[in-house]
Amino acid sequence: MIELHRVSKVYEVGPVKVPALTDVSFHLGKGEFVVLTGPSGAGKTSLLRLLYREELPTEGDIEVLGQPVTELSRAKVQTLRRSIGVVFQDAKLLPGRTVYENIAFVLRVTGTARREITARAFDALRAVGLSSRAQAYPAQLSLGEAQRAALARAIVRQQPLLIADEPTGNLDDAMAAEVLAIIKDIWTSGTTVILATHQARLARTLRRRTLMLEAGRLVKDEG
Amino acid sequence: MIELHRVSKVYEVGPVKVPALTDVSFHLGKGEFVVLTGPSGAGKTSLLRLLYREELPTEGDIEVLGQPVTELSRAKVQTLRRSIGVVFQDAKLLPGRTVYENIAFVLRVTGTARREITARAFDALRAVGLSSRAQAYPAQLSLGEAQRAALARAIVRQQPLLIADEPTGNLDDAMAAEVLAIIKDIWTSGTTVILATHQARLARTLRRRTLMLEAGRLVKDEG
Amino acid sequence: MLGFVVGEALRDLRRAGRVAVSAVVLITLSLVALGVFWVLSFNLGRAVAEWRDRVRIIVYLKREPSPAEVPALMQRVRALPDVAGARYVAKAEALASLKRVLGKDAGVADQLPSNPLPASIEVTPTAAGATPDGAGALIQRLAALPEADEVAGGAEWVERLSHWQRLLATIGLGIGATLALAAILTVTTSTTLVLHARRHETEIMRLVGAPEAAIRLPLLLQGLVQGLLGALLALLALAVGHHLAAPWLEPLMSLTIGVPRLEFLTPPGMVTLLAAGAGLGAFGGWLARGRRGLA
Amino acid sequence: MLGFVVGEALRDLRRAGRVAVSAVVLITLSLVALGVFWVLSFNLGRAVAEWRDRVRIIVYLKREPSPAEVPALMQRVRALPDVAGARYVAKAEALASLKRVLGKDAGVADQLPSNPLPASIEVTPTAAGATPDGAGALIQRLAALPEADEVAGGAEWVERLSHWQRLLATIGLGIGATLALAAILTVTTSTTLVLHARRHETEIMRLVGAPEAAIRLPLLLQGLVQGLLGALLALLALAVGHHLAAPWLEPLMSLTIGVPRLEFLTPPGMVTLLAAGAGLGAFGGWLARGRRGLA
Ligand SMILES: Nc1ncnc2c1ncn2[C@@H]1O[C@H](COP(=O)(O)OP(=O)(O)OP(=O)(O)O)[C@@H](O)[C@H]1O
Ligand SMILES: Nc1ncnc2c1ncn2[C@@H]1O[C@H](COP(=O)(O)OP(=O)(O)OP(=O)(O)O)[C@@H](O)[C@H]1O
Ligand SMILES: [Mg+2]
Ligand SMILES: [Mg+2]
Repeated sequence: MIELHRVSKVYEVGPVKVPALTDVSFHLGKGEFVVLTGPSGAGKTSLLRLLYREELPTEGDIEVLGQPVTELSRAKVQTLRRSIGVVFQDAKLLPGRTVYENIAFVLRVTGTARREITARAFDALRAVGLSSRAQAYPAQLSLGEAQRAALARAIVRQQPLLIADEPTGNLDDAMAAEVLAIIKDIWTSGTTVILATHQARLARTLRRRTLMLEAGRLVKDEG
Repeated sequence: MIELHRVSKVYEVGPVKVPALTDVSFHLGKGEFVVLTGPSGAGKTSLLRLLYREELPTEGDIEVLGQPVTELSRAKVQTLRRSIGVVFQDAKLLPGRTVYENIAFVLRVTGTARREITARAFDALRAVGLSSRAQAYPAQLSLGEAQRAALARAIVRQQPLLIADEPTGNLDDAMAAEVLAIIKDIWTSGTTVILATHQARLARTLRRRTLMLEAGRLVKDEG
Repeated sequence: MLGFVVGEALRDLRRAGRVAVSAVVLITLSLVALGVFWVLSFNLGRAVAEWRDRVRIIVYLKREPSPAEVPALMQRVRALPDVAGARYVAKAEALASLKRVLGKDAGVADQLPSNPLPASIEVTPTAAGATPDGAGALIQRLAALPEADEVAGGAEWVERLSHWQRLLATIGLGIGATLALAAILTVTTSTTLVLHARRHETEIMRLVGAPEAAIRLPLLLQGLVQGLLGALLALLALAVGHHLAAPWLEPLMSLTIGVPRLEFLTPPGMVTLLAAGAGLGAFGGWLARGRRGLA
Repeated sequence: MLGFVVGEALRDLRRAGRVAVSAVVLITLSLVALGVFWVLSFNLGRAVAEWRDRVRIIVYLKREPSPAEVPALMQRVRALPDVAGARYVAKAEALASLKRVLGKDAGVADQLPSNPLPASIEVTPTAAGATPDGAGALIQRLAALPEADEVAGGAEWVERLSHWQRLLATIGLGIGATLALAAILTVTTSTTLVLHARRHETEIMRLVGAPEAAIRLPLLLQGLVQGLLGALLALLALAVGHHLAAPWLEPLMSLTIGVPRLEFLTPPGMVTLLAAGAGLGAFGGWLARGRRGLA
């Protein structure tokens, strides 16, 4: 499903080199649920970005859903991304579209029938408790609401892989529990899940396989 | 210091009215440290926005630092804002400027001497543990780093009032503790602090006066 | 997919608001400027063509031929290359036209004891014969006629005409090129800027797996619609301007360049203008595909 | 504060990259187009002035005055309003110039038994006397002279000249206005778009308490610098263009409109162009203050 082999990522900020990931290798099977944890700046987001090829690794090989992501053509990258649901840490909602349109958009680009789109979009919105805010624009949402809208968009296509970057970062405990329940449901239905969080406590309560990053190195892989 | 009298805020999203705050009143004395808490979407950010007049209340009166914020002229609003340090929930760093320039900017607009600017900006960066990333642009930061940069910018002018909206939302526990320690230091030196968080646990551990919002109403004011 | 693309393009147009309006207005202005220039040079071209039609080369004859000799002579002249037509002018006719030219001083002619003017042939050259080179060759051929005494007129006038044409063509080319460049740059700059404003958006679209066509085609269609709209408005403005300016300009034109009507663009010209607008807009929209934004 | 504003403006310029370059190029192109038009109309104006200098009104006299009478007559004519100069043309001189005009047909004149041409006075009107109205009045005054038989020439020529001027002025005004409008719209659109792209930024600046001046003055200064730069480039392009085109155009010009040199902008004209650029840019920058963005 996911295979990283000696992956490193070094960002260049002017003349300064910022090593975000160093020599990371792991394998993730189909249907697994893995938690990626580590302190702020450890490289969690950087690692996830490599999986859907927002960034290319400086070194190493990556395979996602059977595809060598570093070698894909631009069109193939877009196809790969359509089989991955991503909850971005900063939500990344399209600013000029309402919450509903944001979710409908990802269905429209895959050619889903119009009638089906409405039904599925509202199902997803109801799941995250946002159906009353469907017509609001992203700027009109609280941060927690934006994050839930991003989750709704990530799950509406029911892809084989779900990547969630701090999906509960801006949520209170009760709502965080609800969101985690949704993600677990999706996992139960067969989706492979990789969830990043800086909350060590959360990682523990999930009681799943945990990858721990520290300053870009994989220091723990257990559970 | 801060006085709210029967304040309500209703957003209009097209034809839909979204009541974010309903009939909120409270008083905050000079040198207090108050925690604003409540679930996602309760109205915490909306309340803070009223204090530095990013938004006007639909009803009610607000006084901040002895000024009636709803009646200020545009120029007076800018002056008021210069005496308030704000950590925005979404950081709001200037995207075209490095971390250092972001912090220097708020000193330059108040006419601080060039030499002093460098010294104070780096002091603030060191305090939040970001001096090594001074030359990075906001897009090159992890979300936790961006939040710490925003904190550095909010404290560098040493204003009489500090407003912090979820300053630890994107930080792991160890770093969150550090950040809280910084804020406490600033409070000890005489700054009035108002800190919003959705983490009930965090609110409890601070053991300070706590205002709790629920669906826009002030349901608890204790401690 | 078509429904999706059209839907997205329409929604973008609606949302773009002032930017879209500005882009349309800029395209309109550019095309109006180009159109004004086009109409003017089209009408000047007509004037030049008319002037060229009026070019005559005069062959003065050594002696007045007898009426019986004239047809054969004229036939030989008309058979020469580059001769479009020829008219025989007898001595008496020459004197009559001299009187007309003298006008006020016509009395002079009446006092002449005999007619001093020679007979001549007025040759109308073809278009090729009215160019400086063609006229030179034609004059040599005419001068070689055994009946010809001297060949005059035409040459300098043709040369002068060709100078005018070159002057107009040079200036026109300069202004036209500058305007076209400005139009293209304007459209590409505004679309680049629009794109920049929404780079964030196209980036997100790519991240959620939208195919390139779903991102680019709506932009292209949007640009095309804007360009077409701009061209339509430009055409309208030109038509209205022509309608208003014609009664004003036509008397001036007939007095100066000798052309009595200010013609509007021909239908193929209008189609070209519309196509230019659509092309410009689509080009801008294609540029706005947003792979690389601004620094 | 000044240091801050200048610093911010420079940093914005550096950062704006392609957008700034585009804005400068657009201003340059607009001003080049305006400048080309300006240079052309300036030179045409010179041609018109020269033609006007050549306008003559001829007063035909009833009888040839005796040489003793001529000075007094000329003095009276010269004393009339709107008369810049006057030249007496005796009967003999008139015949000589008729021969020159007839050229090939000069033999006609030699065969005349007596000189049928009248003596005349060639009047050069002042500038005021060369306008259609002025010429009309002057002709009436000249016709009122007891010695005058008939007054001719001048009137139609002057009328014709004024038609030419009106034609040029009308077309020029139209093209000039379109270009100026396009330039202003281009600059304001691009600054609006730039502003839109950075609305997010100015909003944050306001939220951290930056005074309006700290936000707006750098934008204004930046626009001014861009405009000035654009104008300088335009001036340079015009100068180079003039240098290259002059040897090409001047022979054509002297053959067509009778002006042998293509003059460049005068120093005050250059200053005006620079000021126009700076003004355009500053106007754009001022617009970009960013209170209200785009829809
Ligand atoms: N585009 C970039 N350019 C340069 N450096 C970057 C870039 N993105 C991230 N970094 C740096 O790489 C390191 C890892 O960042 P990353 O975002 O992966 O951290 P993270 O574990 O997700 O942190 P957080 O919990 O705060 O989100 C950080 O030091 C960050 O500053
Ligand atoms: N600009 C806006 N326009 C319309 N509705 C808004 C706007 N801003 C906030 N809201 C709505 O007002 C309510 C309160 O939002 P607010 O951002 O104050 O919540 P919050 O307590 O800060 O939540 P979070 O913990 O998620 O940040 C929410 O329902 C939100 O959708
Ligand atoms: Mg992260
Ligand atoms: Mg909030």
